[in-house]
Amino acid sequence: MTRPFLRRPEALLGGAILLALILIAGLAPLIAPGDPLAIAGRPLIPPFTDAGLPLGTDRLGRDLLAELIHGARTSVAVGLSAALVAVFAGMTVGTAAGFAGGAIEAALMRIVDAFQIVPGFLLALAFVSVMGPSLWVVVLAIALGAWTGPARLARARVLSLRESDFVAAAKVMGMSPAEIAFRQIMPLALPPVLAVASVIVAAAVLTEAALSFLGLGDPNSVTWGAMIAEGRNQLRSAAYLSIIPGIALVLTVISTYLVGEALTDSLTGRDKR
Amino acid sequence: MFATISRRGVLTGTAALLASTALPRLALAQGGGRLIVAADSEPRQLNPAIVASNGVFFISSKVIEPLAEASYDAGGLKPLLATGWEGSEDGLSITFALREGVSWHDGTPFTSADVAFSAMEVWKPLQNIGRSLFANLETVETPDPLTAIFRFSKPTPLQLIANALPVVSSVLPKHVYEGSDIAENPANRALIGTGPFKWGDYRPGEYYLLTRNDSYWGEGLPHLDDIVFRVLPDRAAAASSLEAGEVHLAAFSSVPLADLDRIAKVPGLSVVTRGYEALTYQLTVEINHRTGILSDLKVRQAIAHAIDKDFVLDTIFLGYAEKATGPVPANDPTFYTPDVTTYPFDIAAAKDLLDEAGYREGPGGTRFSLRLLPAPYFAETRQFGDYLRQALAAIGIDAQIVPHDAAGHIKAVYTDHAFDLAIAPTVFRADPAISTTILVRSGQPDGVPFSNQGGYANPDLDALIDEALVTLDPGKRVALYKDFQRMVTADLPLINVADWSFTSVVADSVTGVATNPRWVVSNWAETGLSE
Amino acid sequence: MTLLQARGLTKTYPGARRIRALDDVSFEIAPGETLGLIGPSGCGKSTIARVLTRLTEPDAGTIQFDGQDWGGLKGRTLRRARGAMQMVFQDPGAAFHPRATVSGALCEPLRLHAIAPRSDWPDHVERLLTQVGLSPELAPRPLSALSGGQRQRVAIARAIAPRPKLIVLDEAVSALDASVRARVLDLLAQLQREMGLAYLFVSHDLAVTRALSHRIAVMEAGRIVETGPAEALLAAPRTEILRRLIAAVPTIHTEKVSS
Amino acid sequence: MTMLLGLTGLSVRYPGARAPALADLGLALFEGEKLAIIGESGSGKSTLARAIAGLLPPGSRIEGRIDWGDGPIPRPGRDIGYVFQDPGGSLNPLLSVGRHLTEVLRTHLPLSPRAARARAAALLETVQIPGPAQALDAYPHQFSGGQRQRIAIALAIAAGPKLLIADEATSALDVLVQAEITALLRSLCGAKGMTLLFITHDMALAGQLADRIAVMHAARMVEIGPAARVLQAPRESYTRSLLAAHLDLASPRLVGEPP
Amino acid sequence: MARLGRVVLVRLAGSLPVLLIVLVGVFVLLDSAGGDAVDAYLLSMGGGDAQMAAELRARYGLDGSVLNRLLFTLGQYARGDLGWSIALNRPIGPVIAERLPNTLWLMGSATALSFLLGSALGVLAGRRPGSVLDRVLSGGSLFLYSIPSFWLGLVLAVVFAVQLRWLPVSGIETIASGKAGLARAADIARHLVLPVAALGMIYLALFLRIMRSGMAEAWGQDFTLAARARGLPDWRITLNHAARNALLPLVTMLGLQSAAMLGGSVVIESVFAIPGFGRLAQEAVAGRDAPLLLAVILTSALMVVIANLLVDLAYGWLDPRVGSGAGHD
Repeated sequence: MTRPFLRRPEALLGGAILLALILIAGLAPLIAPGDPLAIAGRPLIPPFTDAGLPLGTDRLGRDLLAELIHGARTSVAVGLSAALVAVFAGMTVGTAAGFAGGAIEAALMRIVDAFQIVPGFLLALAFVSVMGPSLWVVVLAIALGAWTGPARLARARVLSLRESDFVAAAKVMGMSPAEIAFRQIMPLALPPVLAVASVIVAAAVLTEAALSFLGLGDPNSVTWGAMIAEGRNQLRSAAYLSIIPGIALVLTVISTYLVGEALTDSLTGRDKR
Repeated sequence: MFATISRRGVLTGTAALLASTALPRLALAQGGGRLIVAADSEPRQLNPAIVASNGVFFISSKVIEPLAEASYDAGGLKPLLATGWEGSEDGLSITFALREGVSWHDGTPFTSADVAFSAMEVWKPLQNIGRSLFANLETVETPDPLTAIFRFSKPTPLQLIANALPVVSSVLPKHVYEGSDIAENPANRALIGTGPFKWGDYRPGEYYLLTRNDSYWGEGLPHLDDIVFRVLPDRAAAASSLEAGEVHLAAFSSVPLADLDRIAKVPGLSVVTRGYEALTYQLTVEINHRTGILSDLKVRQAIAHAIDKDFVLDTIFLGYAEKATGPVPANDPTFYTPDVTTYPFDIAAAKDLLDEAGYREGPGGTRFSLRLLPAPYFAETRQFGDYLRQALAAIGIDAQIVPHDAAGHIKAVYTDHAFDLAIAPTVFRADPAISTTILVRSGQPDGVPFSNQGGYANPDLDALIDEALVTLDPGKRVALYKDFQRMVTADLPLINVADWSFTSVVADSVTGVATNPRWVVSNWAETGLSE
Repeated sequence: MTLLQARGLTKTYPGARRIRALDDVSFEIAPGETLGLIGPSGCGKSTIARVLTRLTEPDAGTIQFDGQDWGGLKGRTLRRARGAMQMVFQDPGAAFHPRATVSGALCEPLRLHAIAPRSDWPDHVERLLTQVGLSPELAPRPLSALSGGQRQRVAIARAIAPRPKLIVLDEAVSALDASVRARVLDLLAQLQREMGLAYLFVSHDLAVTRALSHRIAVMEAGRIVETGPAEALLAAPRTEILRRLIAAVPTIHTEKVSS
Repeated sequence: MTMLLGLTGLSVRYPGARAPALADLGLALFEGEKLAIIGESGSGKSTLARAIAGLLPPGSRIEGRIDWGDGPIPRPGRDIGYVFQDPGGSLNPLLSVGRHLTEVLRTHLPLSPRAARARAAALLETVQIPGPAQALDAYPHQFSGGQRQRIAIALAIAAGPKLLIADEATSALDVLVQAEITALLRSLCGAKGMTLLFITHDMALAGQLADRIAVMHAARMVEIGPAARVLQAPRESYTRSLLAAHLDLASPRLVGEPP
Repeated sequence: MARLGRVVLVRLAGSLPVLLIVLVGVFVLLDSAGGDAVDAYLLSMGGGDAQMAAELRARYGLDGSVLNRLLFTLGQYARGDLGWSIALNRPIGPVIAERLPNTLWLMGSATALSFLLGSALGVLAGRRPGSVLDRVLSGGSLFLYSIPSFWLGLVLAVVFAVQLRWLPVSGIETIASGKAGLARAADIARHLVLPVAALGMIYLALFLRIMRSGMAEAWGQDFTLAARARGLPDWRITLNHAARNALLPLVTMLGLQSAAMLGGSVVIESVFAIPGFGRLAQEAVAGRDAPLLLAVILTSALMVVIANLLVDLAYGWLDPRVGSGAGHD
């Protein structure tokens, strides 16, 4: 599995960026100690003009580099948490529906349908407005629109695996349904869902940015989306304010997609073999 | 150096204003034309007699006129539908002489009956500000079609009523509203007034169209053919539209401050700061006195000392604001006094005060935590929230911003009192009795936005407020309100940080700009387009 | 004496066409006997295999097996009893968990039916592999690394591990190459002799079925249309379908060449 | 007899594969003959067929020579017809049978749409599809497996190729259908004088259909000769082992009397 | 045609329970909100007193229990009445009717653009997987796919509307222009160029990638090999066989993405000041206007249901294996 994955140059590139990003996110308090929202200098210092503040400062004189580094932390955290919540919820509901069948399955799938036909962003917008834009609410709001994919995927996978010979063999052997479900099927239903998870991570990062753009981000933490949203008012006088976090955002999303794609290929490839 | 740049921004703005106000006198012949204005919101209710707010006035003031408008001239008032007003000695009645030859947009003549109807059926029972201001109004007598006599049950200062006229006295046509459910009358959505412009069209989410009233009472007025208010909720979009020449005017700071320097340099556009003097907003820190810690004056003083007002002015307002000394803004010609307790930026003093109050630094340098709720509906209040969080951190107070959207914020602060500090844009409306004393007077029922919901109760201050309310002599009244400012700054029921003037960005082709202290919410009869 | 007795098995699959897969099917299998079940595709023979192994529930009918009401067993009781009836599937690639190793696959029945204490499992695995003609060295290998024939031998080893009385072989040799198939058939016959196993041999290949079966049942459209001892049945087919099946078997017109 | 095709030292290696799929293969194919290539899975028989038809995946390394007799290098579709194992998979599920046929016909023959349609219906009749005119407007999924394979054969012979390659064309079919398709192939070749290259793993089937039989094992051709000779007097031990593994109704049974 | 109508009706009826789940969910969500429509209204008035707030709550029926309000709303819907918007002070039906076309134009054009261009470029990229063209197109689409749409919208507006002044900055048409007929259509089209580009780019990239991978999959299938064996020309195999089959997952994706697209238009409408559904939803949320938000979300959901229905019909038309079942037997 590792070889075809590492052999793809674009996967390597994406992996490198993503690794660097996770490293930066993890080490943020060491690289840029202190509160990133603290005022560090004069407002609106352009980038590359002050050695102490390499990327300059924003509207309130906050260190853009520190914000960027801590923003990586939030973006990664929001992306991963939202994906985690969505995958976990989706797996649970999808697997339950797939196993239970009958009325339970029908009821669960109607709920999935309900979430699927409501535009996720609209739902997130309403949810965050109503619950107040804390980071966890944002994570939940994004997951709310993203869990149906994993749910459907998990259910479809469970349904097809349920009919496969090795499950029949396990039954004939006298294995209990619970063991079949969790030891035999779950591990195999996971990879395609995990492959989708990378797309959810990328989408979550973008959704968070869009929510912040509409003023629905958590004001207590730095996020790239909020930085872009703040910077957009100075788009023409201090474009760097939104371009720099924008580049960080695009790089993150691209690398996530690249890694996800490679992961999907190798995960599904292995299943075929 | 930075400060100088932004000050220069103000200066260029004023220069441009002088140039533009000079124009109408030179160019005698007005070319008519369509003025396109950016509007950042669509008020749910457009009737200014019911909802006396700037968002409503911005559009409706061109159609429905008040008895008088604010003025830069001495006396501060310019007659509109009323040509004169006089109070009785005992303060129990005020007599208005009304303008002759005015008719409603549907052709019906305007009479004192309309004024009486508006006062008794609309301002007193329905209007957000009138409900308290006219609480003592008993009857309005109409001895002839051009005279209206307001009779009060308690002495009422003429100064207060006069100051309030531009805000509270929008007159509605009696024949349209009489006998109907006034709050739901269709004319609230298709206004009928006496103003220079008639209601044209409204496409929700797109625009309001007002067209010229050819039979306006002002001779040769208005200059414009029509006005389009284009709905542009996104501030960046408003700036782009100005630059692209799609819009002539963006008022109420709808162009982001940070973009003003650049916009000011765009040929054909000017930044104007005048025209808002009678509707000054104040950046105010509201304090929940129910919170044990904040009921301690020393803590409040420490917070006041922790705020670097210069930084706030320079960085958040980019120079487009003044330091606030107290609850009355410095640009008010009548009531303002600088002779109040001030709290210079002094972190050491702030820390000492907190130590004295018994709140010592704990591990990590934190003394205690507070919930901070910045009002979400202005960029400046949000940014000040970000700043205040940092400023408080510097003296060991850990302030956590609790985010809400507008409705959530109103409920959290004014109904649930679920805050420790809140940041509000309060409005000073030419007289402290209109919307300022309510911010500190005790006994406000829960759920009233922009009133004292911090649980502050000071019998001395209450007594002073009550006395001023029935003091008829203007000199004495002013003196009482100066005491009011001193008491408020000494005891800090709330902290006034900045007097915040709005900016307009105007195309140079627009004439008759900022001709009075409430220009953006006045009738624009004298506004025109050159070329 | 019968090991298994099926009576009146009926099964209709739901759906638009409502195909009657089984239509009042009854048959018996004696201990140590192979019953061959033959018929064209879609005749319902695989449904019988799945109904017997309780993978599919019939709409009607009873199954007596090993002296109990096999069709009425449920839950834990059924799972305990399952050791007595095992199954081998057609596709040796699909019948194992994709990540299983040989020893892992063989330990499952040992664990599930408490055949031996955990410490003895390696010995059992070794013996099972030897029994089906595989080298014990294969034990740690993943099944995906084995050839189709080897995998099918592991499947047989897994089936005999809980010491069953009946093994249902559902097209168990159809996917194998001819030479491999011959050896697996030999193995099956040998195991039957050694262990006294009964087989239900489901196949579409008459030649193969004939080679392994004592008796043969012919199916068509959900019914058993003809049953009898293998040689006698083929010598005197009574139904058209059996005649056509016999005619369709290609024959090399030559004497057998021994190797 | 004229030689249609000569292969000399043909080796094929798939991209990324370590072992060659075809090693040093020599073969002569004569016009009008029916040659069966037999071998077990992985022996290289399908690679040989695809190499001849020019259907190897891009990136395959090919060595050796493929010599065609006189005339231009034959084009797939026009000069070589190819029938695949899976009758479902080789048809585009989204196109009607008529579209499939007219597409091939008009690619290779100068026909008007109307003439192509008429020819298509005639082809369906040739392969014994009932109601050929209506069948033109039907889609692949509406036919049974056997009928689909007939349609695939019709497509392969549409342009009147000299060589028809049937690559395990009957393996995926039901036993009863298998015989019908074999018969169809035999009669088509007879009627149109086509050369047939018949790839199979079934010795008996090869013997019934082919004039000559080539036996492949592990990427090499181990034996080639007239069908009767290869089946009756195989020279190679591998061929003998294949024959030994073959089962038919005359093979010795593996079980005795019922217990 | 009558059969088609029945299919549509059955599908819509089938989605009723799902719509009911949506309705109840939104109701419960809004009920747990801090602040109600009256709070939002008082804010817009710049204050008011407690009695006024109570009067307003009574007037708009906000003082009842959740269940009562839910039942009342259901009753309204059953009568085909969408209710009264508190925030806009107007009946909701006409509001929806005003805003819906703008969003439909935006979404429809963006969908059409991204679908047509995306699938065409996807065929080009998927024709020779691994080729230079494929790498350029795949890489470019990945880049587009990763750009936040609002950011793209802002940049497009600055470049093409403000700097070059080729196109209008915002809005759906020239305000109060009095244009009609073709002139108005052209005006609307000009206004839609930038928002459609900003919204469509992402989906163009998405569709390109799906088409490309669908092509790659098709090349691995027997029927493309069989088509080669039949000697069909390259372009024919590409278009008629590979692309035709690769289109199926794309069409499926079109249905799945319709909800996401509607969500995406919220942000784009905000950037380009287009009075559409997204803006209406924002206004409804800000004004705590439960009836309006409910109507917006239900209408959106209904639109998604209809979009999926259309997609399914298209799928049935493209893939003879689905649906009809009629034909040769």
